[in-house]
Amino acid sequence: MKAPTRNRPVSLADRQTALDRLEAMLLIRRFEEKCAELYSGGKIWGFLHLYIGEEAVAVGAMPAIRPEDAIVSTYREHGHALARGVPAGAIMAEMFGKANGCSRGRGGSMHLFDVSRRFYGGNAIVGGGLPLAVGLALADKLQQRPVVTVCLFGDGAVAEGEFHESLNLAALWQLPVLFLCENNLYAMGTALDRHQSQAKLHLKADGYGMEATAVDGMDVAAVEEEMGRAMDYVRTGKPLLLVAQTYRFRAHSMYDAELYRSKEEVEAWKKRDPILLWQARLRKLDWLRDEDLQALEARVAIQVQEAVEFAAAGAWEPVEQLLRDVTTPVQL
Amino acid sequence: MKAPTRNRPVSLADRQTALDRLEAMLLIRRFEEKCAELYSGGKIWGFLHLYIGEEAVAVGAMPAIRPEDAIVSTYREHGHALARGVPAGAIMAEMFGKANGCSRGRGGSMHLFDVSRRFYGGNAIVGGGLPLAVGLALADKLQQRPVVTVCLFGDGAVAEGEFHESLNLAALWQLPVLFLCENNLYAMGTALDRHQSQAKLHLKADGYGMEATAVDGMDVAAVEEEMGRAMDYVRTGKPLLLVAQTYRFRAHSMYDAELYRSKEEVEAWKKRDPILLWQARLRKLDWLRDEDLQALEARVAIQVQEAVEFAAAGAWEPVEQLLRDVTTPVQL
Amino acid sequence: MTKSTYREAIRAALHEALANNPRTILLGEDVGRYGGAFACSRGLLEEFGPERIRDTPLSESAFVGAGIGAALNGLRPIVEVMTVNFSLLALDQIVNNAATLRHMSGGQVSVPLVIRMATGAGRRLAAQHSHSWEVWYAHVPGLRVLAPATITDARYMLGAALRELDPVVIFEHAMLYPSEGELDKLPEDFNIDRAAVRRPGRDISLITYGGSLPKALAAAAELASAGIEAEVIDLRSLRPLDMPTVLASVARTHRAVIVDEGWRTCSLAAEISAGIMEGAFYDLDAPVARICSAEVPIPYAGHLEDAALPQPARIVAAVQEVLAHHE
Amino acid sequence: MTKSTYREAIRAALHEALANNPRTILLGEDVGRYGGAFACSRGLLEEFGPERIRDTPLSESAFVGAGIGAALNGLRPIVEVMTVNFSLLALDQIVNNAATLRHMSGGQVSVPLVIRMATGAGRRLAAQHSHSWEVWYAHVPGLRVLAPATITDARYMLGAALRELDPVVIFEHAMLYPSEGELDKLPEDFNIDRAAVRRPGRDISLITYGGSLPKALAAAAELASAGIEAEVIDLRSLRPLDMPTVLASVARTHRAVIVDEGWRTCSLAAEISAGIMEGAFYDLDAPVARICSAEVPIPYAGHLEDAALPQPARIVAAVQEVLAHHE
Ligand SMILES: Cc1ncc(C[n+]2csc(CCOP(=O)(O)OP(=O)(O)O)c2C)c(N)n1
Ligand SMILES: Cc1ncc(C[n+]2csc(CCOP(=O)(O)OP(=O)(O)O)c2C)c(N)n1
Ligand SMILES: [Mg+2]
Ligand SMILES: [Mg+2]
Repeated sequence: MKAPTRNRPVSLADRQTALDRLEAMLLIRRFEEKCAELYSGGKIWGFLHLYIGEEAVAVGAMPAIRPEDAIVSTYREHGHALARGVPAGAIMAEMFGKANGCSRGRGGSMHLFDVSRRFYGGNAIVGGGLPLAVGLALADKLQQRPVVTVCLFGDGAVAEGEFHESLNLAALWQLPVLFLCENNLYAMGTALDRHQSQAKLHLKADGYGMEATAVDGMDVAAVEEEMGRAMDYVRTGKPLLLVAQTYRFRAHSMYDAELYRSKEEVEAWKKRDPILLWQARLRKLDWLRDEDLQALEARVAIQVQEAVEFAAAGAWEPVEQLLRDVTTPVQL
Repeated sequence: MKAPTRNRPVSLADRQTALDRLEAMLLIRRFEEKCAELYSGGKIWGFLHLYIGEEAVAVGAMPAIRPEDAIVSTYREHGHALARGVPAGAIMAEMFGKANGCSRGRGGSMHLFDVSRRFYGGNAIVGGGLPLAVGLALADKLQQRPVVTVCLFGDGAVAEGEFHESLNLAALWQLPVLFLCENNLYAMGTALDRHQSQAKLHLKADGYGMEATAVDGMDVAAVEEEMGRAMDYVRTGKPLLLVAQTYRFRAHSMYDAELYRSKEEVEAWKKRDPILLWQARLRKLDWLRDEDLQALEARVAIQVQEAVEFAAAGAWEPVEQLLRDVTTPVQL
Repeated sequence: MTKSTYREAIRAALHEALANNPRTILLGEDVGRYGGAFACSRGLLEEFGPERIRDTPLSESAFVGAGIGAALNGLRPIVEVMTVNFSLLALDQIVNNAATLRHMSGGQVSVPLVIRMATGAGRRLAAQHSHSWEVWYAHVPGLRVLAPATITDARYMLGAALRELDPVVIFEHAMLYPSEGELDKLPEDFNIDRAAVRRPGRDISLITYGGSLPKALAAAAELASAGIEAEVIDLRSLRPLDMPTVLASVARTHRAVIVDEGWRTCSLAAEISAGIMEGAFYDLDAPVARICSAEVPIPYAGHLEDAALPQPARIVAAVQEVLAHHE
Repeated sequence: MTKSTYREAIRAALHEALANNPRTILLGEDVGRYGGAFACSRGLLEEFGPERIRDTPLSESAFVGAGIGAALNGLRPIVEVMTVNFSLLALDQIVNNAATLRHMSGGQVSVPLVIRMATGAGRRLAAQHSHSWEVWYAHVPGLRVLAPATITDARYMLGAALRELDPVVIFEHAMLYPSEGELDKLPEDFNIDRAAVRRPGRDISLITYGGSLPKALAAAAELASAGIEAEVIDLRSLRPLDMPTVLASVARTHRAVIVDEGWRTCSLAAEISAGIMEGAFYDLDAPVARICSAEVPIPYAGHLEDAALPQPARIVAAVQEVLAHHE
């Protein structure tokens, strides 16, 4: 990545921007903590993959993604959806399985969609979203739309054939896809170096003649900087692989004895909690005092509370509607 | 590849060895020319993918492959099978669909098997053989057999997800697989640079932390040298990617208008015909005179003729045997 | 009416689709420079250019998935999977994305994608290249599945598929490409929802589709010379199935034989038989029979391959057996 | 007899297999450190070591293919595909290599491979994670397909599968893992070729397998309290199918309902119905009925998912409807 570096990260351009990033990360954190609680309470079912610990990636990535850009995500996508601006209520309602959910209760936690925001969904087949992203970008390119498709996926997806086929296709056809790998060091219980012969994932791009870069995914400012550069590059009509180094603080999904990693390792990473790191940075600049944090937490708590209320108040889809949306109704 | 280079290629160690290579290449060439004739005559059916032009790869590769090593091949495998020592008669009979064919007439041209020679078949799904090769090597490794699996595939296969997944697995598990890519510049009618964003295929190995090397696949001596080094390396228990640059002189299969390449291109490559190159080299050394060549040609012609006779004399599998070999008969 | 081969009919349909809609693109292995493995797209690259006629690498999962993504985003792609055999590599994308995205998103998206593939055996290509996976695709909600068996259907089903809003899979039987026949103008009542009675008859219903239609018609002709009038039904659409047409025929004939090139167990023929069980049980004078492929990976040798596949003689024998049943 | 969960029974079977044969290895995603997505292999890594309990990358095609290659070459691998949903990515390897290599090579090789996968819906996992592809595997010559529905079958089918010389696919319904019951000693007549009568009855045959067995038994219990005696047949083997046992039951009861969690069209239930048509037509007093999943990608919301899947109440209603038919 050869674009010039500004002196000051954009996320620290002014206090308000910096606080916005904090609030965005806090919203994801508190929202998901509430989800975990509601899961235990039986309001949310199925798989629930929490993003806690990885918030700086979504929050740092989003500012460079324009409304007209497209996003393809995974089953660990609450944070992506919230950062993209999908209403928290619609997301929560989706997890409640209600008809006012962002996918009408058909998708659940793993399949949040909001096409009005070009958020093309959580995909629960690991690697399954990458070919879609290639196609979205191809369509934009052929229709001369100057937009980018951002494709999120985990380190585990890098092992799938779809990663390989999609990167080759995007590079061959010079499509504006940003492949954004969230490398949290584990694919479920399998550590990176036990599923990748080449654990430096950005090096994979060479095999496709593609540019690549890596970034500290626990540092929201660093992510935002690198994403800015990366998106500028992709907007010139070329794909790029960006690997964000991050860590998942919670279990893979809700049931997971976490036999595969030590408490110490998790605790060590928690010292690099992206929210705490960012708070510390803002405090140093004297942009964040206790009362500011309290105010932010209060605002976030209200958003989460409203989301739960929205979800609770939502209607159940009538069972008679079971077969709707299998095919598209003919428009007359 | 860091192994030392000997002064003189092994294939030129003595005249007999050099002539052996020539005979081996001639056998493949004449055998396949006969196949094409028999195809037109209605004796061979289905797909017939000729190896003509690529003989130096199989012939140069084979000396380093020991009888106890395993081979996994593609649908363009007559040359591989012949060089491995699968009897020409059994191969021809297979293409005739006879019960004395090397696969009892069940497989045809694309599925030559000879497990007694650890020749694990032609595979007609592009890329489909690579995972098999990984498994063969895994089993050898776990059973402490000091042998290598050689996996042949074309440049087209490099685009398939199976290539990526298999190279990662072989490198991750440190398995003795030699991935031998026959890069003939085309996947059917699609030229290399229109199917690969990174056309230097050996560079792909970096993404797996795997060693790689490339060789002129029209020069039988060069192939033999490089294969020797490569196999020595793989015998230490590590995979390697070897890309042999070659060219197919004939159509992809029997029906092919060859709209995708120019006659001039084909003619230019024919100047590098591996058999003619080798002959020229031997003539320079005064190891080959016209009468030597005639003698070799005569020997080869007899072998081909005997193969055809063996095939023609073979019996048809009785139709009542249609369902045999779907499952394994229980041994009592 | 003019003469056309099946192949030419497909090519004309592709040409029309590309000429009619600038958002239609064709992508797949060797559709461009090579002209298509079955020469169905010859000349299209020259006419419509490489942006719209896109050769792909050997990456079935990625290029089918890319077709899905493009369909989500304003294009009207036609993806050619060279043959059904390779479609297994793209099956996850077809099932879990193309057929499913609409429902999973609560109706926010449609996937207006057409996937064409050559199918079937009979060309001495052995086990890996002789599959008939129609039944698998016909199992999947969210997909529409078509099997043109005639020149006219080869010519017009593609256009109809492109008017659909959801993914359509079209199976072209590889043995049909060289077949020649009369090409009608677009019939006024052309409808991809309906099965067609290809030959009327009163004694028994022969139900089939795709590459087996000529075999069923050949059997019917032979039966006719023995005084047996078989009604031949061409399913045309494999999902949804037009069971009313099938059941109406059985209600007339009281007997049925299904001809299906797929392996017998868990075949499309099984579904038709079960559907007749459910919808015409009391009309039946004899159990419904199935003529399918033998349960063996298709062998290379010609005589064995022929023995493995449905053939007119086996159909004739099956009809005679069914007719021999007493009420 | 001792108590065991289905999960514990699978684990015991794996343990036994590994202990009995040093050439048996287990490979798949998260079978080692994680202990298996369903905890079926917990502790095995510690006991048998990382050479034999191999965690794989997310590379379904490659690690299933590697299992096939290893089976060709002296090992006796058990490959775990975490769930049936991901098996589409490995389907080419399973169909075109595992099931086909023996035939294509003219009988030179066998592929003694066992592939295990969790299957089915019911856990609120939505469309991509709720598939039932048993019917697709049951279509393929060269494969054997098993569906343990009881604790005893969970415990002993694996061992029997490992004595086979050809590839076996075992479907473990994910809803069954926590189920508990009596674990018998290996029954003397244990035979994976045979369907089992799980509850005898004279009025109607309820034919099912896998995760639907408990539902069929619940329906039968309810029917019994209304004086209707349903015979419940557990298919156990989905390929080959034990049609003689099915037909013998229908010959006694004269009526049948098939319960199958797959989508209805082109389902395994269709095959059973067609088989009854062919083998017991004259025994039937009413058409055979099918209770299958609704033709919709399985929705996330609990009430919709429940409505999409076969449930005891729907089975009871179907039985009553079939019984209401006059002869
Ligand atoms: C094709 C496929 N195989 C297996 C799974 C089961 N599975 C779900 S998530 C996961 C791990 C994925 O790891 P990674 O891509 O690193 O994402 P992360 O969960 O760490 O965010 C696995 C194995 C799946 N969903 N899809
Ligand atoms: C998975 C798959 N896709 C497509 C095909 C059809 N096909 C057969 S050979 C071939 C080209 C393969 O090219 P390459 O790997 O370079 O081998 P070559 O024929 O040049 O030896 C194609 C597209 C196939 N057999 N398998
Ligand atoms: Mg991860
Ligand atoms: Mg090639």
